Amino acid sequence: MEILWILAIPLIGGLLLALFGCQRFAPELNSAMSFGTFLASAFLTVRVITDGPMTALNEQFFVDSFNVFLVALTAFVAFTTSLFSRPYMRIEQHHGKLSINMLRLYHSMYQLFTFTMLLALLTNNLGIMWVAMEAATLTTVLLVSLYRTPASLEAAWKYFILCGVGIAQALFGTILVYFAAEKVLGAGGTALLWTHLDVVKTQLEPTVLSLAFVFLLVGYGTKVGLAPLHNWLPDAHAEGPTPVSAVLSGLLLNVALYAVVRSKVLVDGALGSHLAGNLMMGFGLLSVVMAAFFLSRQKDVKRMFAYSSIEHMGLMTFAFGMGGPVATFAGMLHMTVHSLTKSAIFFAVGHAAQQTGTQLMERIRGLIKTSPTIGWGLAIGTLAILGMPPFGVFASEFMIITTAMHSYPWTTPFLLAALGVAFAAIFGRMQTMVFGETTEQPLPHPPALVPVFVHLGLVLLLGLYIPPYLADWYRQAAALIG
Amino acid sequence: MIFVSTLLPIDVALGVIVYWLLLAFAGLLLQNTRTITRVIFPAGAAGALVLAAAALSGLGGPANVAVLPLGLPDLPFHLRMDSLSAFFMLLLGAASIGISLYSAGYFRDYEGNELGLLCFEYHIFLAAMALVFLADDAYLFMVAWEAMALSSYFLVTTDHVVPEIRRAGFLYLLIAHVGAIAILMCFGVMQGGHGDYTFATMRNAHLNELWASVTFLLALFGFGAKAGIVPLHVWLPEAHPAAPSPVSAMMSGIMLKTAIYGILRVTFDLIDVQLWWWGVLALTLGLITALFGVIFAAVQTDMKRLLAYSSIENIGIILVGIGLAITFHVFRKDAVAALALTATLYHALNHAFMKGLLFLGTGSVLHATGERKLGKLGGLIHPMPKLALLVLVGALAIAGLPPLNGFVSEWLILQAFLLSPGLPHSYLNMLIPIAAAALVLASALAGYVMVKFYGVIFLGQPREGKFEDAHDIGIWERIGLGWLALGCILLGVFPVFVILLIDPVTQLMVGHTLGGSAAQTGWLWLTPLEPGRASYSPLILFLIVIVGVIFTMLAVKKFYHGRLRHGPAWDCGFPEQTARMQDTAEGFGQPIRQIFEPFFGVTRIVPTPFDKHPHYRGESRDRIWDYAYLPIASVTEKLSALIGRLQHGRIHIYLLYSFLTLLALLAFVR
Amino acid sequence: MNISGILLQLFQNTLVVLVAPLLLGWVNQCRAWLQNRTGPGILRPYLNLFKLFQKDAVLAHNASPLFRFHPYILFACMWLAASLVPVIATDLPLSPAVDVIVLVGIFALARVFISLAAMDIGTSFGTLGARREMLVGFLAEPALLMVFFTAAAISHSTSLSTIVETLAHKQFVLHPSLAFAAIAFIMVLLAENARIPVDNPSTHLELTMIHEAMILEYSARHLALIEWASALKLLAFSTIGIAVFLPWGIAEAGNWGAIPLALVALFLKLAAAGAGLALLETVSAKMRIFRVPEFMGTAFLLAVLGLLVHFLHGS
Amino acid sequence: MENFYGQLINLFAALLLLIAFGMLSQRRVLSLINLFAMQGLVLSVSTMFVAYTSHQHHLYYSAALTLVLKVLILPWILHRLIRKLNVKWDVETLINIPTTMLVGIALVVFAFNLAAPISLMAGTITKSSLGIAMASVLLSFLMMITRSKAVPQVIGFLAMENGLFFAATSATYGMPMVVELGIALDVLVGMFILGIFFFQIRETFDSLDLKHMEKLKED
Repeated sequence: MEILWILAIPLIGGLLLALFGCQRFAPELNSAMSFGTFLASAFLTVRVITDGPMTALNEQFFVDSFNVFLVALTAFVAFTTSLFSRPYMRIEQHHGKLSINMLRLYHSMYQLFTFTMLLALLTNNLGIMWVAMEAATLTTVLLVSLYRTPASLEAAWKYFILCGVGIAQALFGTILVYFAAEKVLGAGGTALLWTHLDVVKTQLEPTVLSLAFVFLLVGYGTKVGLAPLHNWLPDAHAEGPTPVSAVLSGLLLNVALYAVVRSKVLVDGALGSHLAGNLMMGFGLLSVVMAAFFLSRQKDVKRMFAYSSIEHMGLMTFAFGMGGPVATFAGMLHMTVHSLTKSAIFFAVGHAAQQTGTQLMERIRGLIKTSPTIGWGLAIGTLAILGMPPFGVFASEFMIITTAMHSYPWTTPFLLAALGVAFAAIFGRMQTMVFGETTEQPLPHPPALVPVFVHLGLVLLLGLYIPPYLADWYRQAAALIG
Repeated sequence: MIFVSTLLPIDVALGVIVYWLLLAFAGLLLQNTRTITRVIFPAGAAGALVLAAAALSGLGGPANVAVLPLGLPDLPFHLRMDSLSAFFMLLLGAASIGISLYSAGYFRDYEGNELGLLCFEYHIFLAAMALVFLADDAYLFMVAWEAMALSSYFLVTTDHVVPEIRRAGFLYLLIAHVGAIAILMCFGVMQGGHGDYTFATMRNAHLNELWASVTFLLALFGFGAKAGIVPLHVWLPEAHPAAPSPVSAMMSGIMLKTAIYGILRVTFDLIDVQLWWWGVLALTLGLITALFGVIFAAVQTDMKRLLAYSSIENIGIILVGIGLAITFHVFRKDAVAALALTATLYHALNHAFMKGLLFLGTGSVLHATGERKLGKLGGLIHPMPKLALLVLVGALAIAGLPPLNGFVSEWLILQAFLLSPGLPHSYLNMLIPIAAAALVLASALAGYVMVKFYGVIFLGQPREGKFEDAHDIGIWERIGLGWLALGCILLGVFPVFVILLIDPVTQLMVGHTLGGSAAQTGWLWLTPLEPGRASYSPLILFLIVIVGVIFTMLAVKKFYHGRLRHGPAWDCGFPEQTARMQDTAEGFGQPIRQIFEPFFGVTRIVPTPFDKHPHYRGESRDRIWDYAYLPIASVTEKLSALIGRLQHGRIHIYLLYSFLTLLALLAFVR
Repeated sequence: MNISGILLQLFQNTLVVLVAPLLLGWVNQCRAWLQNRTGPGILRPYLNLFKLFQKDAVLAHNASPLFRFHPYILFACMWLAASLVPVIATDLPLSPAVDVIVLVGIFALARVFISLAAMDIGTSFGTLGARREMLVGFLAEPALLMVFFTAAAISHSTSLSTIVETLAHKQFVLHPSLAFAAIAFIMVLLAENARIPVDNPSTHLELTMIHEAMILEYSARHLALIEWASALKLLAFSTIGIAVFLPWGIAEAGNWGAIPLALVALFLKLAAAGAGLALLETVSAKMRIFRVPEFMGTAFLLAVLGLLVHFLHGS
Repeated sequence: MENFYGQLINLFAALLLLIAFGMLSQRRVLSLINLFAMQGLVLSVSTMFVAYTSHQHHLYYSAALTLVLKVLILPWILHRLIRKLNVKWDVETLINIPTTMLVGIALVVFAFNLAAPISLMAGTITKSSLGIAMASVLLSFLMMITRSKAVPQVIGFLAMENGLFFAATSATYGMPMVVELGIALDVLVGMFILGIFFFQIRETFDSLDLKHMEKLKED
C-alpha cells in the first residue's frame, strides 16, 4: 500500500506543480510533497524491516531490504534538497537568473524526477526499470539546461545523447536477459520479473547473460558515471542548478548503480563465475584513479565535486564488485554517506557560489569570515567526503580498503594512491575557498543550511556508531546481493 | 589514590577524555573569553592532572581492557591500557597541565568567538591524543589519529588570514594524511589475512620476515611523517611557527610523541619478530635527523622555526635510542636494550617538558613584543626577568647540560652506546662508535643553538626599537611555565625514580628492566648496570655546585670591600656602541652555515661598498624540497595533464569512448 | 664513605684551588724562558688575583643579574671539575657522582654560561667572542668525549676512578688507540684553555681573540674569579690528561701509604705537562680563526679514529 | 510455407541492414529522414509477418505502434523541425565514406560472430536476424559518432532504437506489452524534448552544428 503512496505522491505533485508552479507557495508545496513521500517511504521501511520482503500489484512491485534502504535514502535526500532549494531558487530568481515559468518547470520536473527514481527502485520488472531510468534522464535533461546559457545547453545535450545511447545499450541487455529468461520461465510477463529471475538465475543461459551484462554494464554504467563513460557527468553537474546537481550526484547515480548491482546478481548467479564482479572491480578501480587525477585540474567548484562523485561511485562499484558480506555492507554504507555528504556539500557550494557570484574557485575566498555556516559546512563536508575520520565515509572506506587488502591486495596501492591525490587536490582548493580574507556581501535571503548540518551530523554519527538495527538491515541486504 | 582502588585506571582515563570533550563543547557554546580563560582551561588542566594520576597508577599494573559499543558493527571500539600507553598518557597529562594553565593566561585577549572555537579544537586535540594511546584496534586508532591531525590542523590555521599559515596547514595535513594511509596499510599487512583488525589478533598473528619488514617500513614511514623524521620533516618548521604558541608546545611536546608511541607499539608489541637491520635503519635515520635538525636550527632567524628544528633533532635522538633498542633486542642483549629503551622514553618525557617550556616562552615573548624575528629582539631579560629565568632552565635543559633532565637521557643513551660492543656483526661494532660520535656532535651543537636562542632573545640590547612596554608574564603563565621548569629540574635531579617508572614499560617491550640495577646503590646514585662501570648522581652534583657557589660568594663577601661603580660598557674602548653591532641571528649562525655549507641551499644578498643603506640578508633553504617533493608534485601535475586530455569536449569523442568500451568488453566476454 | 675519604676529598679541594694559579704561572714562566725572556715569575698569577681583589668593580649599565652571577658559577664548576679528578688517590668519595661524560657536561655548562655572560652586555666583541667560543666548543666537546670513550672502552667504565684503576694497576698493556686519543686530547686541551694556536691568552685587542673577548667587560673580583676559574680549568685538564694517559703513581683505593708518593708524582707530572704545554705554544703559531674548525675537526676525527682502532682490535 | 515466411523476414532484415548502411553514407538530412521512415516501415512490416507466422497477437499491436510512431509521427516531427529550423537542405561533409563503410562491414562481421551462438539457441523462426539487429544497432552507433550536426545525430539515435526493437521482435517475439508501451512513450517524450532542444540550441548558437558545443572540457 505504501508503495502506491510513495509513487503516487510525487506523480501527483508533479502534475499539481505543473498547474500551480507559478504560485508563490510552489516551493512550499514542493517541500510538502517531498515530505509526504518521505513519510510514506518511512512507513514502508518499517514494514519491510518487520515483515521482510514483499511484492505488490501482482508482483509488478517488489521491496526487499536492499531497495527499501535506497528508497528511504532517496526520499530523505529528495526532501532535504527540496528544503534547500526553496531559498536557493528564491535567491536565483532574485538575481534574475530564472523566470517564473522556469521555476514552474523546475518544481514539476523535480517531483517527476523523484517519481522516476522511486519507480526504478521499486519496480520488479527489469523492463520497467529501464523505462524509469530513461524517464529519469528525460526529466532531468531540461533541468540541466534550465539557465539556457550556452554552456548549460551544451551540457544538457551531451547528457542527453550520451545517457540516451548508453541506456539504449542497457535496453539491448534487458532484451537479452528476457531472451534467456524466456527459455526458463516461458514467454510473457513473468520472464522479466526480478523475483522470478532471481529464483531461476542458475538455469539461465551463461553466454547470453554474459553478453547481456556487458550491455547492461555499459548502459547503466554510463549513468553511474564509470570512467571512461563518465564524460557527461561533470558538465551536467557543473551547469545545472545546484539542487539538481545535488540530487543527480546524491541519488541518480545510486539508482543507476542499483540497477547494475541487480543485474550483477543475476549474471554471477547464471555464470557461477565472478566475471561480472571482476568487470565491476575493473571499472571501479579505473574510475577511482582517473577521477583522482582529473580532480587536480579543476577550476570550477561544482565540476570538481562532480569528479569526486565519479571517484566515489567507482569506489562503490569496486566494493559491490568484490562482493562478500563486508564489502557489500561497506558499499551500501558508502552509498548512504556519500549521498548525504555530497548533497550537503552541494548545498554549501551552491550558496557559496551565489554569494560570490561565481563558481570559479580562485574567486571564492574567506567564506568563514562572511558566512561561517556556509564556510564550516563546506569545510566539514569536504573533510568528510575526503574520508577523514571520524566521519562515516572513512568507516566505509576503511571496510572497503581492508577487504581489498584481504582479498585483492594488489588493488590497494592504486586505491590509496588515488585517495591521496584526491585529498591533495580537493583539500588544497577547499582551504583557499573557506579561509582567508574576503570582501563579499551576505545573501539577500537567509540561506537554508539546516539540511547541510543534518546530513553532516548523520554522517558523523555513522562514522562513530552504526545503530544495530541499521547494521542488521544492511546485513540482510548484503546477504541478498552477496 | 583511593579512587584508583575502586575503579580501574582505564575508566578514569576514559572519564577524563569525556570530560575534555564536554569542556570542548562548553567552550564552543560559551564563546566568552573570560569564562573560557578563567574556568575552562584551568579545568582542562585539572583533567590532565587526573589523567596523569590515573596513568601513574596504571603503570606497572595489569593491562586493563574495555570495549565500547561504538564504531563498526563487527569492530567495536577496543581500548586497552598497558604500561606503554600508561607511560605516554603520563607524559600527555603531566605536560598538558602546564600548557593548559599557561593557556589560561595566554589567550586572555582573544575575541570570544575565536577563542571558543580554539578552546573546542584544543580540548578535542587533547582527547584525541589520549584516545590514540588507549586505542586497541585499527579503526579506533585511525579515528583518534586523524581526529588528532584534524584538530591540530585547525589549531595551526587559527590565524588563517595569512597565506603562509594556510600553506603550512595544508602541507601539514597533507603529509599527515599520507602518513595515515601508510599506517592503515601497515595495519592491513599486520592482520595477515584474517580480516580482524583488533590489536589482539595482530599480536597473535605471525608474520614471516618479509611481511614483518614491510610492516616495519610502513610504520616507520607513516609514523615518521608525523614525527618529522627526515625527509618527512618539511611540514614541521612550517606548522609549528604558524600555530599559537601553546598549540606549538602541545604539538611539539606531545603530539610528536604519539608517533614515537606508534613506532614502539608496532615494533615491540604488535610484530612478533624483529630484524637487526631495522635497528640499523632507525639508528641511521635518527642520526641523520638529529644532525640535520640541529644544523638547520643553528641558522634559523625565526625563534619558533628554530625550536621546530630543534624538535626534529630531539626526535632524531629518540629514534637513535629506538634503533639501539631494536638492535640489542634482536641480539638478545636485553639488559642493554632495556637501557636504550629507557633512555628513549626518558628523553621523550624530557622533551615534552623542555620543548613545551621553550615554546610557551616564545609565546610570551611574541605576546610582549609582537616580534618573532630573532634579528629584532634582544635584551628582554631586563623587562621580563621572570620569563628569562624560567626559559633559561628550559634552554639549559635542552642543551643537555647537567644537572638538568636533558643531560640524564643523553647520558643514558651514551652509556648504551658504550656498553654496546660484542655484537656479532663487526660492521655494527664499527658503526656504533661513529654513531656515538655523531650523536655527541649533535648534542654539542644543541648547546650552540640554545646559546643563540637565549642570548639573542634575552641578552644584550634590543636590536631594533626598545621594549620598555614589554610586560612580564602574568600569574597563569608563571604557574604554567613554573610547572614545566620544575619538571625539567626534578626529572634531572631524581633520575632513579623516573627509571623505576619506566621499568614496567621496558619489561613489557624487551622483557628486561633497568631499575633493579639502576637503584642498587640507593636512589641517590644512578648506576645503569654496575657501580664500577658508570655512576652519576645529579643531586650531589647539584648540591656541590650550589655549595661551591655559595661558599665562593660568602668568601668574596667576606674578603672583598665590595666597592662597585656603574659605567658604560668598555668594549676595548670602542668609540660608539650601537645595538646593531651585536651579532644578528644570521651572524651567530654563520660559522655553522660555513662549515655545513653543502647542507643548505644558501641565498645571500651582500651589499656593495657604495650602498646608501647597506642591507645584508642570508637565507638557508632546505634542499630536500628540491630533491624530494617538487619532483613528486611535477610528476602528478604531468600525469593529470595527460589524463585531462581525455576530457576532450567533442561529443563524438565521448561516443567513441563508449563505443570502443562496448566493443572491447564484447570481445572480452566472447 | 668513611671519614678518611672525606678528609682526602677536602684536602684535594683545597689543594687544587691553591695549586691552580701556580701551574698557570709555571707555564707562563716556561714560555718566557723558551722565548729567552725573564718571565714574570711563577707566583705572578697569585699577585694578579690579589691585585684584582683590591680594585673597584666597574659594571656596565645594562648588565643583568646573569652577568654578575656568572663568575661564581664558572668558578664553582671548574673547582668541582678539578676536585673530582683522581689526582692523588682513586677513591674520592664524591667521584662516583661524576663520570667522564658528566665532566664534559660540566665543562659545557661553564662554556654556555660564559658565552651567555659575554652576550649579556651586548657589545660587538662580547657576542663575537661568545660565537667563537661556542664554535670551538661544539667541536671540542665531542672530541673530548670521544677521547674519554676510548679510555672508557678500554676499561669498560666511564668513571674516572675505574679508568685510572684499570690503566694504572691492572696488567700493563700498550693501547695503540690511546695514542690517537692522546693527540686529540692535547689539541682539545689547547683549544679549551684558549692557548696558542687556537687563541692567545696574553693579549686583548686582537681581532681573533676568543676567551679574552668574552671577559672584556669584567673587572675586579669578577675578573679575578674568572681568571682563577680558567687556571682551575687548566689544572683540571692537565690532571685529567695525567689520569688517563699517565696514571702511574696515583694511589690505589685505601692505600694510604702511597699518598705522599702520589703527591710527588703529581707535581712532577704537572711540571712536565706545563713545560710541554709551554713548548707547544712556543713552537706553534697562532692560526686564523677560520682554520680553527679544521683544527678541531681533526681532533674530533682523531679521537673517533682512536675509538675505531680500539674496536678494531676488538678488546 | 513457414520457411517461406522465414526467408521473407530474413529478406526484410537484410533490407534493414541495407538501410542502415544507407544512412551511414547519406549526406543530406532530408533523405536521411526518409531513410529513417523507410526503416520504420520495413520494421513494422516484418514485425507484422512475424506476428502472423508466430500467432503472437500482441506483436500486431507493437507493429501498429511502430507504424504510427516511427513511420508517421517521428518523421513528421522531424520534417517540421527541419523546415522550421530551415536546415532542410543542409548537407554535411562526412569524413571519408569508404572508410566508414569498411568499419561498418567489420562491425557487421563482429556482430554476426557475436550473435551466432545465441541465434542457435533461439526458438524463433527469425533466429538468424538477431545478428542483423545487433549489427544495425552498432551501425547506428557508428553513425552517431560520424555525424557532426545535431539532427542527423538524433536520427542515428532513433535508428538505434529501431535496431533494438527489431532485436526484441526477432529474438523473443517482442517484449511484454507494458515495456513496449513504456519504451514507446520514452521515445516520444524524448523526441519532443529534442525538438525543444533544437530550438534552444538554434537560438543560442544560431546553428545546429555540434562544433559550437565543445566548450566544456579540461584545458
